[in-house]
Amino acid sequence: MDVGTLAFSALYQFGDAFAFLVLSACGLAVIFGMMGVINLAHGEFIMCGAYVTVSAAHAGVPLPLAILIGALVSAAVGALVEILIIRHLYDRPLDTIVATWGLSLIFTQGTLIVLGSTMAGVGTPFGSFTVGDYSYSLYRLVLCGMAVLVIAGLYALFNWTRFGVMARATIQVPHMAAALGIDTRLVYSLTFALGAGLAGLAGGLYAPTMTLVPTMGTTFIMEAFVTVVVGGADVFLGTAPAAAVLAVVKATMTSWYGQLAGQIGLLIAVIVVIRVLPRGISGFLLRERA
Amino acid sequence: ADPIKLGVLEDQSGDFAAATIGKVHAIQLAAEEINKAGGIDGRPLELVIYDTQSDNTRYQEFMRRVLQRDKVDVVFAGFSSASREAYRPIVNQFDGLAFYNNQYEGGVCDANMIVTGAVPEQQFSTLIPWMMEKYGKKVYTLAADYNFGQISAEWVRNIVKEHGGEMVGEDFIPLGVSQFSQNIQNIQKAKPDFVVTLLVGTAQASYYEQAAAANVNLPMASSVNVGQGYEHKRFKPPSLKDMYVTTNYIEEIDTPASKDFFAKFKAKFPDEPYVNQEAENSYLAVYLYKQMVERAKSTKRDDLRKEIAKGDVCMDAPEGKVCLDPKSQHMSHTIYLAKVGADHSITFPKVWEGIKPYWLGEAGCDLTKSDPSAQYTPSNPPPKN
Amino acid sequence: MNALSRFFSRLEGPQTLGRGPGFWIGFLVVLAGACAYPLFSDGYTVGNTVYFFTWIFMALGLCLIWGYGGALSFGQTAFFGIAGYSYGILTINFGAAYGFTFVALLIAIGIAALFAALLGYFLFFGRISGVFLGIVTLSVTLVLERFMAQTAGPEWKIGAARLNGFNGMSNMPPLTVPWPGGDIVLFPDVQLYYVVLGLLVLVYLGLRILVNSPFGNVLVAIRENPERAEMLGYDIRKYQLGTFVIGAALAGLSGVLYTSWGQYITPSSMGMTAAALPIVWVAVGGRSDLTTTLVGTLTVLAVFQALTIHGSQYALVVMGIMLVLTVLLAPRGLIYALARLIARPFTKRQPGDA
Amino acid sequence: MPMLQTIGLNKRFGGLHVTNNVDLTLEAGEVHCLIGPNGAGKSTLFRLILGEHLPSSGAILFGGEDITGLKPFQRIRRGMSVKFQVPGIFKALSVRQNLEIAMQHHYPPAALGEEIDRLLAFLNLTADSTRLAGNLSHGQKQWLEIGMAVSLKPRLLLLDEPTAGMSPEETFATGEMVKRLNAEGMTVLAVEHDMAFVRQVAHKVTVLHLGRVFAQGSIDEIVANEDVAAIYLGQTTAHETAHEAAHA
Amino acid sequence: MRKEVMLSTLGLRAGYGGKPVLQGLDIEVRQGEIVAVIGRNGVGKSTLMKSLIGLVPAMEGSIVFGDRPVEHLSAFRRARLGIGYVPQGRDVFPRLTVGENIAVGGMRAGRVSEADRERVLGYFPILRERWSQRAGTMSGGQQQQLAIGRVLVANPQLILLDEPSEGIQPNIVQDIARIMVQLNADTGVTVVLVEQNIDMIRAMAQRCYVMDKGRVVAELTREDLADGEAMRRHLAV
Ligand SMILES: Nc1ncnc2c1ncn2[C@@H]1O[C@H](COP(=O)(O)OP(=O)(O)OP(=O)(O)O)[C@@H](O)[C@H]1O
Ligand SMILES: Nc1ncnc2c1ncn2[C@@H]1O[C@H](COP(=O)(O)OP(=O)(O)OP(=O)(O)O)[C@@H](O)[C@H]1O
Ligand SMILES: CC(C)C[C@H](N)C(=O)O
Ligand SMILES: [Mg+2]
Ligand SMILES: [Mg+2]
Repeated sequence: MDVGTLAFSALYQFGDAFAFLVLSACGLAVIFGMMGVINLAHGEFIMCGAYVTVSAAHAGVPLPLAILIGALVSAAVGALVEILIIRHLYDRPLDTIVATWGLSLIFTQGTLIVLGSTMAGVGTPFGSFTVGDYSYSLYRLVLCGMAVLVIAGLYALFNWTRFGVMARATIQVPHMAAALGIDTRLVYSLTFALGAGLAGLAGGLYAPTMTLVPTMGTTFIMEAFVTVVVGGADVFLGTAPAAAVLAVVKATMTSWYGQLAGQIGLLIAVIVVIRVLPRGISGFLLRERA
Repeated sequence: ADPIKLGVLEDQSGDFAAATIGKVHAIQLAAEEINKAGGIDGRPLELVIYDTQSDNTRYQEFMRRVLQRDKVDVVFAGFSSASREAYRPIVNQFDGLAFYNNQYEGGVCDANMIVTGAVPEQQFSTLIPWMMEKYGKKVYTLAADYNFGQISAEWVRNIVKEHGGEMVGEDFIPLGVSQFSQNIQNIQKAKPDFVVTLLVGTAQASYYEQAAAANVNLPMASSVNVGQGYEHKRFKPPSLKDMYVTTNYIEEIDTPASKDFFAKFKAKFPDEPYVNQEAENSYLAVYLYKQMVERAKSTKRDDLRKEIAKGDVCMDAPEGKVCLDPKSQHMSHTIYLAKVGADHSITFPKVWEGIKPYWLGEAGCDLTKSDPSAQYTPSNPPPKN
Repeated sequence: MNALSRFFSRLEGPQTLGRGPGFWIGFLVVLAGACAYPLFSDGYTVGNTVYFFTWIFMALGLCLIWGYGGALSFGQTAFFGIAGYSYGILTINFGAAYGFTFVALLIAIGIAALFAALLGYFLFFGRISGVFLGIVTLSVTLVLERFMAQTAGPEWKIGAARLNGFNGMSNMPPLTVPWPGGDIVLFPDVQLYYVVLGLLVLVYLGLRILVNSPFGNVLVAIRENPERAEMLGYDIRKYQLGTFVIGAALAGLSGVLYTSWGQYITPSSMGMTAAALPIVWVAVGGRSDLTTTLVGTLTVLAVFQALTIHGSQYALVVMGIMLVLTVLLAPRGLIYALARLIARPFTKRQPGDA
Repeated sequence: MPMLQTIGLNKRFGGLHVTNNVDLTLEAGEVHCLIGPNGAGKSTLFRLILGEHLPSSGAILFGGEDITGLKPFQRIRRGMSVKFQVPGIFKALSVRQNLEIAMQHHYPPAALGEEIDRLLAFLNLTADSTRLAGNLSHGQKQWLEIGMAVSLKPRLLLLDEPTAGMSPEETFATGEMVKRLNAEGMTVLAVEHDMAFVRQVAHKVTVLHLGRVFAQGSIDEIVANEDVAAIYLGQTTAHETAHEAAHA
Repeated sequence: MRKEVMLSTLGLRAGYGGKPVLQGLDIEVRQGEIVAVIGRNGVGKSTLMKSLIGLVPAMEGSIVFGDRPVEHLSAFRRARLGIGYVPQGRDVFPRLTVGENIAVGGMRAGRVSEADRERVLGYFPILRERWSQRAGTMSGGQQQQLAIGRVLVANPQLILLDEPSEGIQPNIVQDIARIMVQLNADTGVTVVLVEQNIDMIRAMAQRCYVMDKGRVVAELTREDLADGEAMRRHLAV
């Protein structure tokens, strides 16, 4: 088999792992990195995005639009959750673990009761292409492209826009941000909605490739947490390099020793990174240049 | 007369719910029919149902509860083998009687248990030779990375060897994993004649969609999918095209008994997404229990086992005739080979009748003589004495 | 008498709710009730209560680490599982004769504690704290779960004990007390109940003494302001590590008791759901206090079980709603809030109390 | 033997050279004030002495022993203690418990209660002893923290802006307290911007500027130094004179 | 001719956790005035400032800004009406750069104009020098200058200054006082100043309230301020 084929296949596997890590993690990372909230209902926002996307697609909406609708509906649900629950917990972030755990129970089981145990899928669009001996799904490249786009978009949003600076200020010293004229409640709601919307986007993007069941969110959770930890508190600096590093680990381990090795490799990577860079990659990049 | 109490512990929520809610419904259907027809020996059947939430600890809690407090006569319990192993010590401790109405990796040799589901020897001794005949001798197995997957894969491996075939690859997938790009590539690289997919749980079912999207286009064989998770109904055609499954029941089976059962089921539960093999296993188990009690004129476990020991506890189930094997207390089955077409319609190229759960008995489990209350595997067989 | 009052005074302090003769009389009444209750109850209820009790040790350990020490461990189940499996491996290999099960219990707890010491050294000497600590400990328990789930093959055995993968390990003997007239096997019934109740009282009082000691003072100081605590001359890493190990040992005790209770241990005891539950119990009860944690854990366990029995499919939804409401309406925990409410008429307002 | 000595101490943050070859000597028994413009590196020097930052180069001797590589708590155990610029107290604990945590290892359990009462009275916080420390006013927090630092009975007391946010009256009282502690044998190193306070307590003053020792001497010498006036003091303050007159 | 009243409170009660610190407090500040508030530690000066900006809710009484009662508005709305607040203890955004901190200060007015930014950087040159340093790593005094600059950049009509001299080197204290007086003369900005530094009060304030136990107990005129003896008496209350 020639080198080009091998190189492409390695690259494809890497890109595939990278996309999954980034898209799984970015919603969680925004909510965790910006607000210090561990959102255990993250998987359920993903599920929400997927369900809405597929329902819309079944109703005849073109898939890209359906995915967008999925993300928006998740964002709206996120905003609602923020207003009703999360807002009251900012001064005790660890309690949000319990609240969001509760939410995740409600969403999962509620979906099961209302919509039944599964939903029919829509099928993966775009078909396949061949390089050398292997054929690949074209849609996977789209996912990869979306991952890059999301990362770039987030970076731009938080560093270059008014909203970004405002959000970061609010999260650091909320009372002072308010005293300087920032509507901190609105900022919180928008930030949480953004995180939920990104989760919904991930759900929508992966919906055509996956089984749709109320518990589907859980398959994203481990990857999401791992990426966030390795990335560290600063979402914009951390998530992309973390996902890249982990994608290499996962793709290599998986191709050599199988999926279990890939999974355990991810978790070991967390522990190693924590040992070497306790504040994650972004902590390392932002370290007090001592 | 006093009712006969039947405890039901099945997962109505959580990860497994998709495949198991139908089991509860099947039991309810059978109980209703029996009660309408005058009960068991004149005694009505009363169900005590708990939702075990796909959580092993709930099985432990509720198995104690049904045996110790509700004092049921018999329990129907469990989907995953882990949940069965979780409650089995408790059934043993209280010397109760439990039915495990589920297809599984085989090997449970325990006098307190009756198994109505199919086991690997029934599904693979039929499926694999047939597939090798039709498609070729190079086989690739993709299996869930836990007891069921590993033991099933072992069966496949052994049967392939026996029939002069070659394993060109084996991949094990941890439960809960939903991304398969690397495995798809491994398979393409190994160029098998067909792929045996032993994927468990809703996450792993995503393989089919992803393999189809990458245009893998290989015939597939399975003992769990379709018959249990009705993937052909959930995924968009043609992602399961050329999938061959050996199962003792699915709703598409076109015999009068099956059609009759399916019609009754749908009449009572019109929203049921699918009537799978475990639903039928559960349904027939109720009737089997009725037969045993009526013959023994008792609900005591020892009396029932005396009937089983006679070796003629058989019945006409929706799938066809089934019998209970006295040595292992497992069930013989009619095994259907279901083929999924490009439009996800089902055809049955082959049917095997009366396939016995032979392995345990041959390996040395004989519950009529001794009760080890253990689970064995081909690589860890019962001790020879 | 003097010795007694000195003993009681060591059980009390600013770190625990419940003070004075009123509280201790109440405590004795409850204890007497707990001792007498099997006489008026059936085997199932007693066995089920023991089952609830087995979890409380893990909750108390987490209360110590998180509520008092301020370090969120999301991975208590790792120690639970390690101890459970250790107990299984030991007793399957060496049997239950001569009281070996209790030796196995101690060794299993020791193994869990040792593992915690190693991990804790890693974490605390690496200065990991806050939410990150939570996520790292969670990762550890998930690694263990994933790993144990795939040990189904015959090659995974230690001595006579098959690890047996996702299906879990069974066939280990329950705790067994050597007795002249034949060993007493502690099946989940009255005998086991008294043994576990005794352990519970011991651990509860022991922890009260611990948190009200100077050690406990430093612990809360670290929770409040680690930098300042260090600047008062305390090596905070050692205090955190010590606390972590104690908490892990308690989780290990739960693991052994659970394994012995059902003669079964499974990788899912270390999974995501299992890992989140201790946090839920502790937070719902009120993590800042041992008593509220104890009562809270019992309450949550009982309510969740009752819901599952009676709520069918709706049980999980109702549980979720209850959790959310508790967090919103009782910020310091449900039991804590109730205790405050009950105690209010009896306490004088302290001058300057906000 | 000097109580504390820094030898060629350097600290860089990236390109910023914050502490530049600082040689500082503190004799046992003196009250030494460190002054200098904002950003001169005073707090950084404090952190170096405490071990919160490690120096880029240089050494620190405490009582003749090299402590450069020790962890902060080890230095504290050798007899240092500190009050930070931003009050560092245990906000969710009562005032009394704050002191208890600080003192429990320095007094026998039997005497602890009494010692705490004494210190509370000394800090004027007796009435507030059961309140949460986080609910105190800014000035009260400062006092509490000084109290915690003092209660360790250190040989060397480090004070970073102890009187920030205090009224002249309270500043004066704090100064008297420092003098009393010093009379009992405590060596004190204080960072202050309040010249009245410096004048009240300092035996010796060091001016830090751009990370270097810029001037050193008695308060009068420093005030008279025109360079110091230019970078730091500005025009001599009217109120300082008034203040002196009042307490003469 | 007396100028319009810019800010007044009537019977203001406010505090923490249901317990009032301010016990019915009345003040009146006219447009263009610089008014100081003095009092011992813990009498409620900072609480007054926080309740004026809206960080501590008023339990009773009124706060009128311009001609609007504002006691029910949340802090950000009051800030948007033109109140600037420099808290005691600075509260800069530690992980934002100096530049971003300034930008946040200007947000209520939209973007920070070039001219405003240059003006503020003229007052505090260190901010220009450290434009992209993260604020949390600045020295105490540098942070204080940032906190003041951050408010000035939005051109508020009323500035609440809580102990601005705390931790600032003496010559910059003098600078700040000069800047504020200058600003007051140029733009007519109104200032409420809480201070302990007598020199600063003298240099800035036209009038002074003395607080004790949550109430105003005395009002000092410019003449009183000049009298060292009277001042000390009040600060020692
Ligand atoms: N972690 C850091 N990264 C970058 N620069 C820093 C860091 N810490 C301090 N600095 C810089 O070092 C210089 C000295 O700061 P330091 O806090 O020691 O000043 P200071 O003399 O205490 O001033 P002040 O009187 O205002 O408190 C300042 O210019 C500050 O911005
Ligand atoms: N967050 C809070 N919660 C409860 N009580 C508080 C809180 N902040 C301040 N207090 C109390 O309110 C009273 C007034 O405090 P405030 O901070 O307004 O005083 P101050 O006059 O500004 O004092 P200082 O000069 O020390 O800054 C004090 O008794 C203080 O203990
Ligand atoms: C095929 C599976 C879903 C069921 C099987 N009994 C198990 O091991 O869990
Ligand atoms: Mg400083
Ligand atoms: Mg104040």
